[in-house]
Amino acid sequence: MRVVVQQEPFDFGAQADGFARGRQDSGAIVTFTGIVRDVDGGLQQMEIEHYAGMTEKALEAIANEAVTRWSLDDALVIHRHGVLKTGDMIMMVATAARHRKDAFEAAEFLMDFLKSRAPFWKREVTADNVGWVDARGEDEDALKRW
Amino acid sequence: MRVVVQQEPFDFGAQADGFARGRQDSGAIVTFTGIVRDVDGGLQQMEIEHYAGMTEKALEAIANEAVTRWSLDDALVIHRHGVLKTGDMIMMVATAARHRKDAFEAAEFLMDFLKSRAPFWKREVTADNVGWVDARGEDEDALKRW
Amino acid sequence: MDVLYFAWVRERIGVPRETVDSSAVTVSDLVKELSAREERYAMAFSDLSALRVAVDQELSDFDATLDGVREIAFFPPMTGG
Amino acid sequence: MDVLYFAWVRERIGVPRETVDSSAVTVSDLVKELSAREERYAMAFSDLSALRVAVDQELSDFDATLDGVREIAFFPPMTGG
Repeated sequence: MRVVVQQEPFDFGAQADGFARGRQDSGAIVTFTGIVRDVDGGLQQMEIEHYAGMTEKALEAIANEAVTRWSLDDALVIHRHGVLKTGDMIMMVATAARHRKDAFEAAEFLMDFLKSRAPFWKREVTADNVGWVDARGEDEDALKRW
Repeated sequence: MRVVVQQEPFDFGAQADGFARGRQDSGAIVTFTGIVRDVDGGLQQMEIEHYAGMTEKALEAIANEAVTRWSLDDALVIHRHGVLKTGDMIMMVATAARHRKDAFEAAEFLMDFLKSRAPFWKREVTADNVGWVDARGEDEDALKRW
Repeated sequence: MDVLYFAWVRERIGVPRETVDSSAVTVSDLVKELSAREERYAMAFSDLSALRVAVDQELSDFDATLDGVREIAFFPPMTGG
Repeated sequence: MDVLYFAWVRERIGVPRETVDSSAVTVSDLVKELSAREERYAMAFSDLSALRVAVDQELSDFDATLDGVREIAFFPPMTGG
């Protein structure tokens, strides 16, 4: 299991390939990647603030919970902070399991908790507006299914 | 949307990266990769037979159905046939959507249908046995949720 | 009409593909006709619940009619992915 | 005790972190104490339902006691991923 919090871009292809390669017992690998989307008015940049002392601990707790609840052979979480542009990759998770059901469910669980329980805050800057992204009610609701 | 059926290995990292890179409107990318697992007795090789005339059409129909049922910006399906070894990647799907729920559900839908409705048959060769892989009841059951 | 066989159906029947002259109306009729011809067909078709059929390269069922059909395929449940 | 603020809570209060001397028993007590001190705190803490709190770097709630606590953080609902 590996959790990485960093300002620098990460190489999604290399990370995904490195995570999947050489496994003998995991039949199923799922990855999720979050990308900065453009917004109405044209996104100039997205700024991601985080709680440096807490972020890794929170992500590790979420990943540990996933490994406890599903039959996972491995899990990976990478999350960036700092200034990002449209099309930049914000984060990724990857899960490896014997069967696809565990790999899919654990990846969705990681995403649901990472959205609402890891200390990151997004701010969007457009030509005529700067604003913190509001938490979506459906993200909070998504936690209830687990 | 792209569907590829081939005997040659594919480069998962490059395919995943190429699929995700440069998107401006898709916030969520999900990939699934299937890997040849070892079996009791030690897998010497896995042979995947397919129905050449029908395979691409069947996969395209499944991918089209996914694009119709979810808000997808893009979908990718790659499936190999021929002789594979333990640890080789058999196939991958990728989905791109505005939000993660669509990307996850569509990827699971693609996998569920591809397992039981695309004309591939796996045969496992171990030191003392050669046998066709049985379809799993739970794979057929998985179709019912869609 | 071309008849194709895959996986263990192919192994039991012994050929991957053959051309069959038949006046069968439905897939079921064709199965009965072939099964009556030779033991290897009867063996392959002994449990239809374990078989799937494609008509002109689309999944179909044993009640499908063969009118105008050019290609029919028999195989076990698929195991892709 | 160190008190940290993130996102718009930080912007309203004007500092990312400060050391606070307080005899507050719970997080709620601390919020009331700070809100009484200056308008910028009252503004930031005006709607507690829009706020989350972490105590010693773990998510907690406003009823949590502050006995032995070294670090407390206030922030809006998280928006990672």
